[in-house]
Formats: sequence, structure tokens, C-alpha cells
Amino acid sequence: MLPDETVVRTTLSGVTQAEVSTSTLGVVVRIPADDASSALAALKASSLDFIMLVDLLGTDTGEEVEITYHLRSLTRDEDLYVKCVLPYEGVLHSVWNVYASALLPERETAELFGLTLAGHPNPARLLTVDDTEPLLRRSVAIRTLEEVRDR
Amino acid sequence: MSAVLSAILPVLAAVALMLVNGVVLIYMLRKVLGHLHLRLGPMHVGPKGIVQTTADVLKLLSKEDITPNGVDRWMYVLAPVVVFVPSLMAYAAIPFSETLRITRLDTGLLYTFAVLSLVPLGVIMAGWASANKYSLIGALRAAAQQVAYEVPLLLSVIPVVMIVGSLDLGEIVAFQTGVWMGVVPRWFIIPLLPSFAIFLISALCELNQTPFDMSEAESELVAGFATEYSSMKFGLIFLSEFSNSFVISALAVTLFFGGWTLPFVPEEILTPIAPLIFVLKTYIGIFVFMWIRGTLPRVRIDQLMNLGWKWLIPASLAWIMLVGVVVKLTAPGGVS
Amino acid sequence: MTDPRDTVLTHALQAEGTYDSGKAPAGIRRIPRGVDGLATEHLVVNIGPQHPSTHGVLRLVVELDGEEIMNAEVAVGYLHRGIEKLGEHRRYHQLGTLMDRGDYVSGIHGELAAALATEQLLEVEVPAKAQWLRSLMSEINRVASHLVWYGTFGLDCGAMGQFLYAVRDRENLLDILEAVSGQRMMFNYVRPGGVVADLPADAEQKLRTFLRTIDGYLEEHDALLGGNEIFQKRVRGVGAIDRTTALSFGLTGANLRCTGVPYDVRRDKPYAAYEELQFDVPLGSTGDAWDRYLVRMEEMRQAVRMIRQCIDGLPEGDVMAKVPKVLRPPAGEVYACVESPRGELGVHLLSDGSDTPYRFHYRAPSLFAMQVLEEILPGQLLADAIMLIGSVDVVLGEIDR
Amino acid sequence: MALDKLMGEHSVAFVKSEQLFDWARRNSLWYLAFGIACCAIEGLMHASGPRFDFDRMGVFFRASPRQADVMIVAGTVNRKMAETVKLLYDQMPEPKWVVAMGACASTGGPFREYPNVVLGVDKIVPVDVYIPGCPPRPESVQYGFIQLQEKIKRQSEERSAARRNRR
Repeated sequence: MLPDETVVRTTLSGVTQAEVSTSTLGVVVRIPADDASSALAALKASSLDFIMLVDLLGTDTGEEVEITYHLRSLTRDEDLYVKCVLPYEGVLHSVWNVYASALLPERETAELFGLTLAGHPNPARLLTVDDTEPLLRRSVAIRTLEEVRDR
Repeated sequence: MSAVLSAILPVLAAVALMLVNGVVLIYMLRKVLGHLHLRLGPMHVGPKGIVQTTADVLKLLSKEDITPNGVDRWMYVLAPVVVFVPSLMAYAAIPFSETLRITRLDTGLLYTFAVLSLVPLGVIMAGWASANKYSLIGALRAAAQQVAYEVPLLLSVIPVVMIVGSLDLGEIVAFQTGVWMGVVPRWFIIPLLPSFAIFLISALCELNQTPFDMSEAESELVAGFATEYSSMKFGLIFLSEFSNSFVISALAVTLFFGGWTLPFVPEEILTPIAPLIFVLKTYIGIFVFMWIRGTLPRVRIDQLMNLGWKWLIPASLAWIMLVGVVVKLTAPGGVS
Repeated sequence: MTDPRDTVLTHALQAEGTYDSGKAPAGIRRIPRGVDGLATEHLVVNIGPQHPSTHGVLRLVVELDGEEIMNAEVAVGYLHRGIEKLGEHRRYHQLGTLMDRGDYVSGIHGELAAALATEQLLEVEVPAKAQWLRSLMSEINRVASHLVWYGTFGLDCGAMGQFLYAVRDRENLLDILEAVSGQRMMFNYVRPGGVVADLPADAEQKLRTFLRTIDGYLEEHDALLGGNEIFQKRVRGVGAIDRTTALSFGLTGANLRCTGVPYDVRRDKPYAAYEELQFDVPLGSTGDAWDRYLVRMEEMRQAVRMIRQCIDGLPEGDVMAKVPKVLRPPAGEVYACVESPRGELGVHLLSDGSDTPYRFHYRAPSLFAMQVLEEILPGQLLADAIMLIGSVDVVLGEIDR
Repeated sequence: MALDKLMGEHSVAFVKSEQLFDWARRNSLWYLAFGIACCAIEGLMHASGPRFDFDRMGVFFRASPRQADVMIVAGTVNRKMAETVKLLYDQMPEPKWVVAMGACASTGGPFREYPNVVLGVDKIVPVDVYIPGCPPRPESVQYGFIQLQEKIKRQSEERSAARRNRR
């Protein structure tokens, strides 16, 4: 059920330089961050017809934040993972006009990784109060046993 | 007895009756809802939980009485009184038996409806004064609902008055004694079933009971117009809601179920236990209200308005014309 | 007049200085007001974190014009407990405990997703009996979770009675779940490699007695709420979500199937024992609240049908594969998804070879169901807004993670 | 209460009426269901369900804080929720009690290491009864309420004892 890589490569060749690979996850496409929305629009309109953005998540890889878009085409029942990389205080460009399902996950990812959200209708914090530091960064530690014991 | 005493005694009886009623009805509601919902209702406070409501009332008496800031002081304090007093005054005209009655009013029916239509005034005052968005929406809903359902309530009662010819509740009941063709009791429920149906629907709206309890909709408006009321002010509102349901049920029994009369019981047994029969019938009516409250979902406010203006009022007008024609045709010999 | 409750409303929003009622996202429809020039002042109501009908601590900031909603904005985060962050400090077999507390109404599905992801990394073969037990427990939990949805959906429409009947049935189901896994809600039953324990004898006997009565009870539920005229008038044709909106907002599960899209993870990406079980996937047509009701009631009947097949066809064999005490899966990234009662519940695991995952992401179906509310609420009445929250069946533990 | 000014603090009438009101408070605890997380499903839904019925003890669900005596905090309180808990506690009329239900409300529970979680609701509001468990069974929630009733009875005895030896 993996989408066939050559079609992915051809659809993305015009829009951006992408390198397509297959890993335990499935077919993974790595693209530069700032033309994420144009790549997603191309994939959505292509013959592979990725109609649904199932999920959007960020990962702190130690020196930068990696954003993963999980696309799915219901008619062909195939999944595709588009990844792009952002510096720590980078700007996450919203893709909500391509996939409206990214509205809330983007706010959450930006807030928990300390990114600034651009092009989003309501870029406010979703989950935490204002002055909390980006909690999902590897640098932010969780409470130790002593802190918890003498609460 | 001196004139003053004979004047005060019935009023005290009315107040005592209302308080006892409130206590018994709240206990009955929690028990009925409990058993309707497969659970037991209050059990631990006193044998079978009988003393539960007195515990609630005493607790409400001893609670701190909060007046939230930003509240329109006088209207906030006055509102529960305006809700409580009309439902107390409505007891005046209800005939418990031939002689046992607070006052003999020959316009008893009109008086009762006039007094009951004061309650929504108190509801709107409560909602507006307590500076809370939920109670404001609840109050405005209550206003729209009462206005829309005052009219069908009165229209549904006119056929009864047409046939009996008088507004005095005692006379309406007297008219319904005796039996037709040996077996059918002369209660108005049988000939005037449609007007009883309209009366029931609009009575449910008057009482803000489910399925029309939009003004204190539990799931939408937190506690509706009574959101900002604590301790005894809330107690007054809670009590008046139950005494309203007693009054409306008493009216339904008087108008349609032949008040304190039972068809086949001879005269001399009837008179001593007449008040008991009347109260028993009223409690059966209240049980039906609670039964409806436990099961039906809530109607949306605009559907309620459609039902009121587009269905109930035309239907009751048509029904009045029909009954008018029948009464006219059979006028010389009276109702056969 | 300042409303004390208002301080709760505005502290988060005004502090961020982002909330002005004029600005609604362009994509979200705005209802033009003042048709005949009658400018009415809008009332910003805060269906607050503490509200009898929100399913936990959801705050819906609703801008009302009279009873009609002009603009709705979801303010969540009151239950953000850091399931994903704590997942990075838990061993692989402990992830199930976090997932239980994510979607706390149907815990088995969360545990199953985490176990499936770990097994994909470990490439371990789960014995057949464990697969069947997993499907059995998932379907029992699905009926229990749909009963909670059914109860609270009726409560939002104002009916009290059927909520208590639903809780009565759910008590019987929780007895069975407790007999099998030892806990009523936080089962910790599905582990990477299989399930913890075999089906005890009394659980099977309890299940048989339960199955004798459940069909009659389901008919009773359907008649009590679905058959009620007032409920049907309240629900038919309200809050319709068409196909394209549902797909573009990432809806999955019953919310998507009620618009006619036949996507069900149990059939399209089969896991556990769902290949061997016969069940059909109910589909709706218009996608309104009535279709969501019908699809979920039918799903309950299918689940009971599957429970019967599971008990009769339970194979023999042991329940746990040979799995080392401390799991150290090879480095790699994996995504496993499960059909939870609220939609597709996915776990995205990135492991770096150590005994704790490097990144643990939990795809919550309720977050996407909540998102679509912001789109369909403008134009509805306040009473319908509360009912629609109940109809899309969200759990706040999942949205805030 | 005005009665103690009228009849004097040690008069039988006042002491008896105080015990009467304490009995009333004990037996009609209306709780403000503050269901935050998983404990809400167990403690509020199932505890007032058909099998474990809270209504038997006179414990009844009230939606508005103005009419509630007991606040059940059922679930994890995080920093964004703390303000609302404090506000609701302030809105409740005076003889009020707080029941911290579950490990999360008592000490932060399984999420205690996360910086965003408040370690126990007693950092925000004074708590009277802690109910352990994650989630506690409905029986233990009812046992918690019985303990609260005992506590109210003990408080009134302590008050009258203090008054007696002040004489």
C-alpha cells in the first residue's frame, strides 16, 4: 500500500527539490521548509490525490525542529510522510488553506516547540498559559523526584 | 370568630399548605426521578429519606447569602419575592371541597390565571438583575415562552367556562358531579379532550418543566435564571416552582377531572373526605408532570414558538368555535 | 455590569491580545448581521471550563447575536498533562498507562495502538489467542464508550432518563473489563507482544449473561432516545458536515463515516483479529447529527455481534510472545493506528535504540472533531451548539493530551 | 446567628439549634461537579448512576457554584485550570468544603513530573477530604463523602466543646 516513489518524485520535481526515500515508516519526502504549502498543494492536486492531512507533528532532533506532515489518499489507501526542518526559533508557515485540518495541530506544535506561526488565522497559544517555555524541547527537563517529593 | 381572625386564618393555612406542599413535592420529585432512573432516591436521612427535604431547607436557611457585586441590588433581592408571592396568592381560589376554600371568588379562574402570569415577571427580574449572561438568556427565554403560552392556556379553558356558564371554580366542580347514562362520570375530560391536551401542553410551558424547561436548562444555561442565587433566595425560587406545579395541577383537576367529586360515591361518604380526594388527584397530576420531566428531551426555543403560535392557538380557537356551536344548538335544553 | 464569570473568559484571550470579534478566519463562514440595518450588540458568552454539559473542561468562546452563534472559538488546554513529554521518559511497555489516561473512556484502544507501534519496531509475532483477546476487549470497550456518548448526547438534548439506563449497562460492561484486566478504567491489559492474562472463567460466564440481555437493552435505548419525536426534531438536519468539509478537517471514524466515506481502520488497515471477524461498517448519508446517532448505534450492534464471534471462535495457545523484560527496539520511526470509538487513534514512535522512545506522538481523533465545530457552529442556535458538542463525541483528555 | 445574642451562647436553645443545622448541613451536601478528567467519569457519572447512587445520601448535583456546598475536584489541575478552580471556590457560599478526588487532585498523580501540572489542588484551595486512587472506585468516593460528614459532625462538636470550656 505504499505510494509509488517515481510518481511522487515527478509531481514534486516542478515545485521544489525533494528527496524521496523509504524507511520503516513508509515513503518519506524531505523538502525545504518554506515551500511546504506549495508542495502539499501539488501532492493534493496530483493523481495520487492525497485528500487528507491525517496528522502534523514536530520532533526536536537535538539541533533543529523537524515537522512531519502525514498525508493519506483514501481512494488508493496510501500514506505519505512529508518532512521539513526548521531552526529552533524558526517560522512555521501555516498550510491551513491547503488542508484545514492543520489549524489546531499547528498552533499546538508551534507553542510546544517555541516556533512562531505565520499565516494562521488565530496564532494564539492553544494548550499552555502564556509564559510557559516550549515544553516538548529536549532541553526542557521534567521534574525530578526531589522536587515532587517536597511539593 | 372575630372578623380579623377569620381573615388571617385562611392566609396562614395557605402559607402552611404551600410550605408543606413544597417540602413533600421536592421529596416526591427526587424519589420519583430516582425510581424512574433505576435508582433509589434519598434513603439515609430519616426512614426512607423522608426527612431529606427538611434537611435541604434547613441547610439553605443557614447558608451564606451572597449578593454578587455588579448586581442591580434591589431588583436582585426583590426578584425571588416576586416569584414567590404570586404562587402563594394563587392558592386563594382553589376549592378543596364544597366549603373548605380560602375565599369564595366568583371569578376564581380568572384570578388564578392573572396571578400565575405574574411569575414570569419575577423570572425576568431575576435573570436581568443577576448580571450573568446565562441568567440573562434564561430570563429572555422565559419571557418569550410565557408570552407565547399564556394565550393557548386561557383559550383552552374557555370551552369549560362556556358550558358551565360561570368562572367560579366551585360551580365548575358542582357542574361535573353526577353521572351520564349511568356509567360515564360527567367530568369535562371526556367531552373536552382536545382542550385538555392544549391545557396540558401550555401548562408545562407555564411551569418551565421539561420538555419546555429552556429558562433553567440544566445542560445549556448552567442553572438558567437562578444561576446567581444562593441560599434562601434560591430556596424561595425552588419552592415557588413546586407550588406552581401544585396550583396548575389543582386547576387541571378542578376543570377537567371533577374537583373533589367521585362519580359513584354517595353524598354522605364524600363530603368528609372531599379535600383528601382532591389533593390525591392533584398529586397524581403532579406525578404525571414528573414522569414527563424524567424522560423527555428539551424542545428548542424556536420550535417551541412555532408550536405555540402556529399550532396551539389556531387549534384552540377552532375548538372554541366548535364547542360554541354545540352549546348554542343544545342551549334550550342545556347539555343533554 | 462586570460579570465575575467574565474574568475567566477574558484572562487568557485578552492577555494574548488576539481575540477581537471582528476577525474570524477567512475560511470560516461569517453570517452577515443587521440585515434590515438593525445593529444588535453581540454577547460574548463563555461556555466555560466548568459547565454541566461540556465533556470535561472544554471552553467554547461563543459570540451570540440573540440565540444565534456568530463566531465560535475553541479554547482548550485545561487538561494538558504532557502525555507526549512523559512518554519520552517511560519504557516501551509503560506507554499503555499513559495512553489509558489520554482517551479515558476507551482505554484499550490507546494501549493497543502503543503496543502495535512497539511491535512494528520489534517485528515480534503476536500469538493468535492474544490477537483475538485484543479484538474482544476492544469491542467491549467500544460498546462501553458508545454508551457514554449515548448518555451524554441525550443529556445535552435535555433528556435525563436514558443517561441512567446507559450507565446501568456500562456498569455490567465494566464488571467484565474488571474481571479480565483487574481495573475498571485504566486496564493496562495490552502490552507489546500480546496481552497480560488469559480470559478468567467467570469473565466468560459474565459475558454470556451480558450478551443475553444487551440486544434487548440496545433496542430499548434506541426507542427511548432515537424513537422520541422531540429528539428527532432537535437532531434531524442540524449541524450537517458534508464530505469535503469532513475530509479537509481531518475527521475520522464515525464522524467521517456518517458523511458516506467508507473508511474504517479495522477493515482498511486490519490489526488484531479483525481479518477473521465478520462485521459491516455502517455509513450515513447527510452527515448531520441524526446520521451520527444512527451510525454509532449501528456500530454498537456490530460490536456486540463481533463479541459473540470472538467468544465462540477464541483459539487456543499462549497469550504473550517471547519478549525480553526490557524492550530495546532498533532505531526507526513507525506509525500504528487503531479504530477507536472517536476515530483513528494513531501512535507515532521514533526510537533511537535506547529503552525509552525518542519521540512519542499521539494522534488524537477528538482534536480534529473539535476543530470542525469551529467551522459548523456559526449560524447554529446556542441550544444546538451544546447538542453538536455531544454529537461529535469528544473526550478532552485526548484533545489536550 | 442572632439566636446566640438573643438567648446567650450557652443556652440550650442555641446549642440545640446549632446541632440541628449541622445535622442539616451534613445530610444535604450539594456538590458542584467539577469533572476535569478520568475521575469525572468514575466519580460523578458512575457514583450517581443506578448501582452506586449518591442521591441516597442526599448528595445532589448542582451546576452553579452559588448553590453548591462541596466542590469535588475530579482530575488533574494544571496551571491554566488553577485560576478557574480558585475563582469557582470563591464563588461558593460560605459553609463550603472541597473534596480532592483521585491521585491527580491530591498530589499530581501519574503526571506529577510534568512542569505544567499543579502538584495537588491543596496548593490552590483548602482541601477537606483526599480520596486516593486513579481513578478511585465509586465506593471509595462515597466513603470519602461519609468521612466528610464525620468531619462536619466533629467540627460542630469541637465548636461546642470550645464554647463550653470558654465558659
